[in-house]
Amino acid sequence: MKIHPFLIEVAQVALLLFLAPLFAGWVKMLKCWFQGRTSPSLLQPYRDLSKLFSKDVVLAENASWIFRFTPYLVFGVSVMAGSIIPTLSTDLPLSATADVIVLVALFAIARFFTALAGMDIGTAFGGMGSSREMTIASLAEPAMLMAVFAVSLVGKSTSLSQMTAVISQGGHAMLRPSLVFALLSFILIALAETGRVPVDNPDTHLELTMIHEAMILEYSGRHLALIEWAGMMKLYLFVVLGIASFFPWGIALNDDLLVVFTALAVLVLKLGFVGVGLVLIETGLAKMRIFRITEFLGSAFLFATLGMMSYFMLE
Amino acid sequence: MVLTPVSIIASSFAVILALLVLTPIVSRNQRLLIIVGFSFTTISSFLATAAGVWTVANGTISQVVIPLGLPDLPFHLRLDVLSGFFLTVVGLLSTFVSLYSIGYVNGFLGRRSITSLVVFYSLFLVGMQLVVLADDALFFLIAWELMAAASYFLVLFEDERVENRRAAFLYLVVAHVGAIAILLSFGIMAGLATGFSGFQSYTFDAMRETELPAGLATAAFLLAFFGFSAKAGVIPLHVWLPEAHPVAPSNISALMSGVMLKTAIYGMVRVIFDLIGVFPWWWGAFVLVFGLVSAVLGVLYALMQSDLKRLLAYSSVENIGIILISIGLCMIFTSFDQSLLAALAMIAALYHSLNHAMFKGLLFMGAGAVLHATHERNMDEMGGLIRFMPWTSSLFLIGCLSISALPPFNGFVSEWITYQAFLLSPALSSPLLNLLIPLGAALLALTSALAAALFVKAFGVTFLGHRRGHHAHDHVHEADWFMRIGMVLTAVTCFGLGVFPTFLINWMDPITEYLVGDTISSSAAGFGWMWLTPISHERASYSAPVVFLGIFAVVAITYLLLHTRSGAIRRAPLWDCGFEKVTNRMQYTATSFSMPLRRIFGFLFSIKEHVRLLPETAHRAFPEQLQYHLRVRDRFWIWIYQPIADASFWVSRRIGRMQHGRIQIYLIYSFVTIIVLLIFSK
Amino acid sequence: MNSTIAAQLNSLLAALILLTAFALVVQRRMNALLHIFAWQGFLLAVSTAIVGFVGGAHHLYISSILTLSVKVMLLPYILHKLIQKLKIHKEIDSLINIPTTMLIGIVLVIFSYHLTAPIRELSTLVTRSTIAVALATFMLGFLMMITRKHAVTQIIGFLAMENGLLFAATSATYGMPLVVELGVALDLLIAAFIFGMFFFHISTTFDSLDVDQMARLKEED
Amino acid sequence: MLKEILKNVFTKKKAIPFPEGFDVTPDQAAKIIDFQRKIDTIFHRSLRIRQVDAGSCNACEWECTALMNPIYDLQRFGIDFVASPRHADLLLVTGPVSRQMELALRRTYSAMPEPKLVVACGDCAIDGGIYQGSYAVTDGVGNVIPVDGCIPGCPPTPTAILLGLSRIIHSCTK
Repeated sequence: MKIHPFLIEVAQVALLLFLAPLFAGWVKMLKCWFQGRTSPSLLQPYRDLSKLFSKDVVLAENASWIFRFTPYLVFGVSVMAGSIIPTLSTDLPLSATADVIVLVALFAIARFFTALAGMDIGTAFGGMGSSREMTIASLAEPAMLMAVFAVSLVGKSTSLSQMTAVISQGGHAMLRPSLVFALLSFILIALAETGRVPVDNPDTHLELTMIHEAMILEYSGRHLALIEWAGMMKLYLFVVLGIASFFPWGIALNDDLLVVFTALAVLVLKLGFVGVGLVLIETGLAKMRIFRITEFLGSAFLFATLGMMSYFMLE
Repeated sequence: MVLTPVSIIASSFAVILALLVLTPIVSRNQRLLIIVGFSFTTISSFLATAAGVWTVANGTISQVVIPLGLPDLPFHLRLDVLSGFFLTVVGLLSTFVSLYSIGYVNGFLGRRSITSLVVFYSLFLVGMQLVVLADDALFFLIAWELMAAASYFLVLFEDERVENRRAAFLYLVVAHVGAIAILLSFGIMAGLATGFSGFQSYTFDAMRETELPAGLATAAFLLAFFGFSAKAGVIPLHVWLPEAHPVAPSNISALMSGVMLKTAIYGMVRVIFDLIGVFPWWWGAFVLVFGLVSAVLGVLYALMQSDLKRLLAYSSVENIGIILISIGLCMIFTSFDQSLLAALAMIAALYHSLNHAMFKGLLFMGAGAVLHATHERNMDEMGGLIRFMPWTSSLFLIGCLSISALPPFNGFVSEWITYQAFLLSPALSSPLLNLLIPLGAALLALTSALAAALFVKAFGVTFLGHRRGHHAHDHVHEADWFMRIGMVLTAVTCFGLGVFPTFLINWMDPITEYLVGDTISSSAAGFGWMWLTPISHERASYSAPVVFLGIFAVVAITYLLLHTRSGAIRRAPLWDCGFEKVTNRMQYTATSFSMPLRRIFGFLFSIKEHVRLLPETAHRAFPEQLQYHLRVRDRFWIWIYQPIADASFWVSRRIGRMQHGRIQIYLIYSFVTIIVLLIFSK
Repeated sequence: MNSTIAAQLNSLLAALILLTAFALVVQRRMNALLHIFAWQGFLLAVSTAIVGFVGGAHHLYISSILTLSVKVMLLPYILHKLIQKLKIHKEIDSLINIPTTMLIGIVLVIFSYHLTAPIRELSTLVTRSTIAVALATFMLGFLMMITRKHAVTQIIGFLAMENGLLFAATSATYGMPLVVELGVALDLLIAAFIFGMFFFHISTTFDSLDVDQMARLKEED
Repeated sequence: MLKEILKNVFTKKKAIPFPEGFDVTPDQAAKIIDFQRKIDTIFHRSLRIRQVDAGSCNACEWECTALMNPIYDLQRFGIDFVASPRHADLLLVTGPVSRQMELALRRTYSAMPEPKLVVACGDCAIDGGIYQGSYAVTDGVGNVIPVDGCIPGCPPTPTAILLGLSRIIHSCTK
C-alpha cells in the first residue's frame, strides 16, 4: 500500500478548493483588462466567499429542507467530481470509483437539486430559472456524452485516468481529427454548462435574462457562499477535464513526487492560457437569444458526431 | 412436503386460492376483507419472490405437467432461470404494493364495495405469475388472457366515470389485438414443429427443438414482437397506457406499469432468445430502433403532461424503450457471436426491468398517496405538498432520483451498463453499424437528460412552492403507516439495487449463461463487490458505495463545520422584488415549465394554443383577463388510430344495413349460407 | 516528413474540409460564407500539395497552386465585388431550419461512408480513407444548393461541389491529368463570370436574387 | 474585434487614481484610495449593493450607472451591484420614497441578511428634497427604514457617491 497516491489525491482536492476561486479571479481580472478597466484584486473571489460565510442567512418562510440541503449537496458533488479527474497525476486511488459517464451524472445531480431549490420557494423567477436550466441541460448532455464518447473511442476506455494516459502516450494526438472535433464541441458545451456568454451571462442584474442566477436569487449567507464556490469549482472542473482529455501532456503518469510538482507548474500555466481563451470568447461574443441556443448546442452535437465518425472514417 | 422452488410457488398459489374461498365469507366486513385480502396476497407474492430468487441462484430448471385443461392437451409449467427472474420482479413489487394497498384501499371504504377489487387483484397476481411459468402455447395464452381480463376489470373499478369505461375498452381492444398476434406467432412456430395436423407441438419444448426456415422465423418474430409490444406499450402501440393507467386505482397502476409491462418483455426474451434462438442482425436493429423511438418520444410526451399519473404512464413508455434498446443491442451482439458483450447488454436489459419495476412502482404509489390526500391528479392544482406530506415527498423524491438515472440510485446502474454496451459496439465487424450505433447512444443520453427535466418538473410542481390551485390545502394529510411501509421498502430496494450492483449481477449469471451462453460476473466483480468493472477495469469502472460515501462525507463535514459556527438563520417573506401583489398563481406551473421544450420539439406533437382576451372589447394592451388554451395531442392517435376507428365504424354501419329485424330475411341469410357451404363442400 | 504523418495530416485536413462544408451549409451571412469558401479552397490546396509530395506526383503542385490562385483569391474576390455591387449582406432564411439541415448532413456523411466502402477496399493509397469525406463534401455542396434560396449562395454551393470532386480525385487516384484540371479551373472562371452576368439580369428583372422569384417565369393563366 | 480588445489591454487605464480634472480635490481623491481599507475592515474587502429606486427622477440612477463605467469603475474596489437583496450588504436608496414604493422598500430591507447598511443617496432620499411635504411621498428614507448614512447632492456626482460610501463605512467601522 503506497502513500503517495493518497497524498496526490488530497493535494488534488485541495487544489480544487483553492485554485477554483483563484481561476475565477483570474478570468475576472482578464475581463476587466480586456474591457480597458482596472481590475479588482486576483483574490476578490476569496474575499467575497469569506464575507458571505460570515454573514447571516435569510430564509424564505416556506423554504423546505430541500432548499437548505441543496448548497451542501452541490458542494459535496463538486468535490467528489474533482477527486476523480486526473489533474496532477493519473495514479489516483479514487480514479477507479467513477468514469467519465459517472462524472456527467454527478454534474446532473447538482443541477437536479439546484433546479428543485429554484422551484422550492415558489417565486416566478426561480421556476423560470429551473425550466431554462433543465431545457439547456437536456440539450447539452447528449452533446457532452457524444464528445466524451469520441475521446473514449481514442482512449479505448471511459475511465478518465486510462483515457488521459493513453492519449498522452499516443503522441501528436492533435493530428487526430476526432479529437479536434471533440475539442470543438467540448468547448461549446463547457460554455453552456458553466453558464458563460454566449449562453448565459454570469454577472447579469436583469432577472428576465437570467438562467442559473435566477435559481439562486433566494440564497444568502453561507448557503450562497457554498453555491458560488461550487459554481467556480464547476468552471475549474470543466477546464481541467478538457485539459485531461485533450492536452494531457505534463500530467504525471506515476506517483513520483518530482514529476507531480512539474505537473502542478504545467497545470497552472495551462489554466492561465485557458483563462485568456475563455475571456477572448466572452468579450468577443454577445449573449444569444434563448431559442438560438438550440442551434448553438445543435452544432456542438454535430461536432461531437463528426468527431466520432471521423474516428471510424479517417483513423 | 419437501421444500423446492416448485413447492414454494405451489404454496403461494394455495394462499391465493384460500383467499378466494375466504372472500365471500368476510366480504360482509369490508375493513376486515381489506386486511385479510391484502395480507394474503402479500404472503403469496413473498413466496413467489422466494421461489424466483432461489431458482435463479441455483440455475435449476424444474418442469411440471398438470393433467388439466382440454383432453390430451395437459398444461405444462416450467420454472427456469428466466421465469425465475421475472417471478422475482413480479413477486417483489406485488409484495410491497400489497402492503401499500392495505392502507390505500381504505380510501374507498364507504364509497363502494371493494370485494371485486380484492378478487380481481389476486387473480391479476396469479395471472402474471402463471404467464412467466407457462411452458406451452395454450396455457401461456390462457394465463395471458387471465391477466388481461383481471386488469381490465381493475381499470374499470371506478366505473361510474365515463373516461374510465372508455380507457378500459381501449385497453381491452389493444390487448386482444396483441393477443391475436401472439397466437399467430405461436401457431407458426408450433405448426413448423410438427406439421399443422397434430396438436402435439404446442409445448415450448417442441418449439425449442425445431429449426425455423428464415422467412417463417421472421414472420413469427414480427408477429410476436408486435403482439408483445402492444402489451408493453411500445410506440406506436402505446396509446392505451396513458389512458388506462391514470384511471385505475393507484396500487393497480403501480402493478400494471411496474410489472405487467415486464411480462411482455419476458415474452419477447422468451420467444426471441429461447424459442427461436438464431436470428440475423437486422432483427436486433429493428428492436433497437423501436426502443429508441419509444424512449425519446415517450419522455417528450411525458414532458407535455400536467396530469401526474399520465406523466408517469408516458415515462413507462420511455423506460420500456430503454429496455428494448438493451435487448436490441444484445440481439445484434448475439448475431455477431460477441457472446460476452451480448451478456453485458442482456444484464442491462434485465437489470433495467427490475429497476423500472421498483421505481415506477414507488412513483405510482407516491402519486396514489398524493391522490389519496388531495383528490387531485392535475399538477397545476398542486404545490407545497412537501410541508404536508414529508414522508411521501421524500420517498417520491427517491423515486425521481432513481428514474432520472442519478447515482447512487438504481436507474443509473442499468443505464451505465447500457452505455458501456453501446461503447463496445466498435467490436462489431460491420463498419455501418459502427457508425450508426453510437448515434443511438446519443439518443439514449437525450432521453435520460430529458427524464431528469421531466422529474424536476414532476416533483417541483407537485411538492414544492405554494399551492397553485384556487383553494387551499385544508384536507391534505400524510399517508398512513401501511402505505409508508410499502413505499419505504420499495425505496430501500431502489437504493440497495443502486449501491450493490455486483451482488445482483453475480446472482443473474445463470440467466445470461442460459440465454446467450456467457457471463460477465467474473470480470464485473473482478475487483471485489465494491467495484463494478464490466469487461475489464481498464475499460470502465464504477463504485457506487464509494461515490455515495464520498458525497455523504463531504456534505456531512461541510454541514458540521458551518453549523458549529454561530450564524443566526432568520425567516423572512420570500423575495418578491418588493411587489406586494404576488400570488401563488404567478408560480411556474407544469405547463409553463415545459414551454421551452414544447417550443423546441413542438414539431413532434400537434399543438393547438391560442390566447383569448376578456372582455372581447378590451384594448389589446389592457385586457381584464387572459384565457390561454393549450391542447397537445399525440400525433400517432391522429395518424393511426383515428383512421382505424373511423373505418371500423364505417364498416359496421354498412353491415348494420343487413339488419332488418324480419325473421324471414334472417332465414334467407342462413339458407343461402347452407347452399353455399354445400356447393363448396363437394 | 514520413508518409504516416503525411497521411494523418491529410486526414486532419480532410476533417477540416468536411467541417468547412458543414459551415457552408449552416452559415447565414454572405461575407462569412465567402471566407469559409476561401478557407476550404486553401485546405484543399494544402492537402493536394501534401498528396503530391507523398505520392511524388509533382503535377499536383501545379494544380494546388492553381486551386490557391483561383479558388482562394480570384473567385472569392469576384463574388465579393458582386456582393458589394448588389448590396447583399444577409441572405433570406434557408428553406429548412438549421438543426434539421445538420441532421440531414450527418445522414449524408454516413451514406457516403457506406457508399465508398468498396473503393476503400480496392485502393491502396495512403489517402484512401478520405474518399468518403470528399464524396460527403460534394453532397453537402449539393444540399446547400438545394436548401438555399439565394443565387449567390447557390454558386458557392456549386463551387463547393467542385471542391469535393477535386478532393475525391486527389485522394482516390493521385489527381487527374493536369490538362483536365486546367480546363476545370478555366471553366470555373468562365462560369463565375457568366453567373455574375446572370445575377445582374436577375436582379434587374426581379430587383432581388431570391430564386423563388423565378417561379414567376413559368407560364400560367 | 481582436484589435479593439488588444487596444484595451495595452492602453493606459482610464480609471481615476487621483482625479485631477474631476470635481473633487486631491485630498478627497486620497480618500478614494483610502476607501479600500475601510471596506476591508467590516466587509472582508467585498461589498455588494442593492439599489432601490424609491420614486426618484432617475438622475441619481444615471450617476449610479456611471459608477460602473471604466472611469469610476466601482468593481476595482470589490464593490458590485447585485440582483437580489438576499445577496446584498448595502441598500442604496434613491428618491423621496413615494407612498407606492414604501412597502416595497420595507420588504427589500427585511429581505437583507445582517450585517447590512442603508444609504440614502440624493437630496430627495434624505428629506424628500423638492418633493418635501407632498401628500404622495414620505419625505425621505429615514421615515421608512433606519438609515446609516446620507449622500447629499441633486444628483450627487459619482465621485461624491464613492466618497459618501467610504465615509459611511468609515463611520460604521468605528
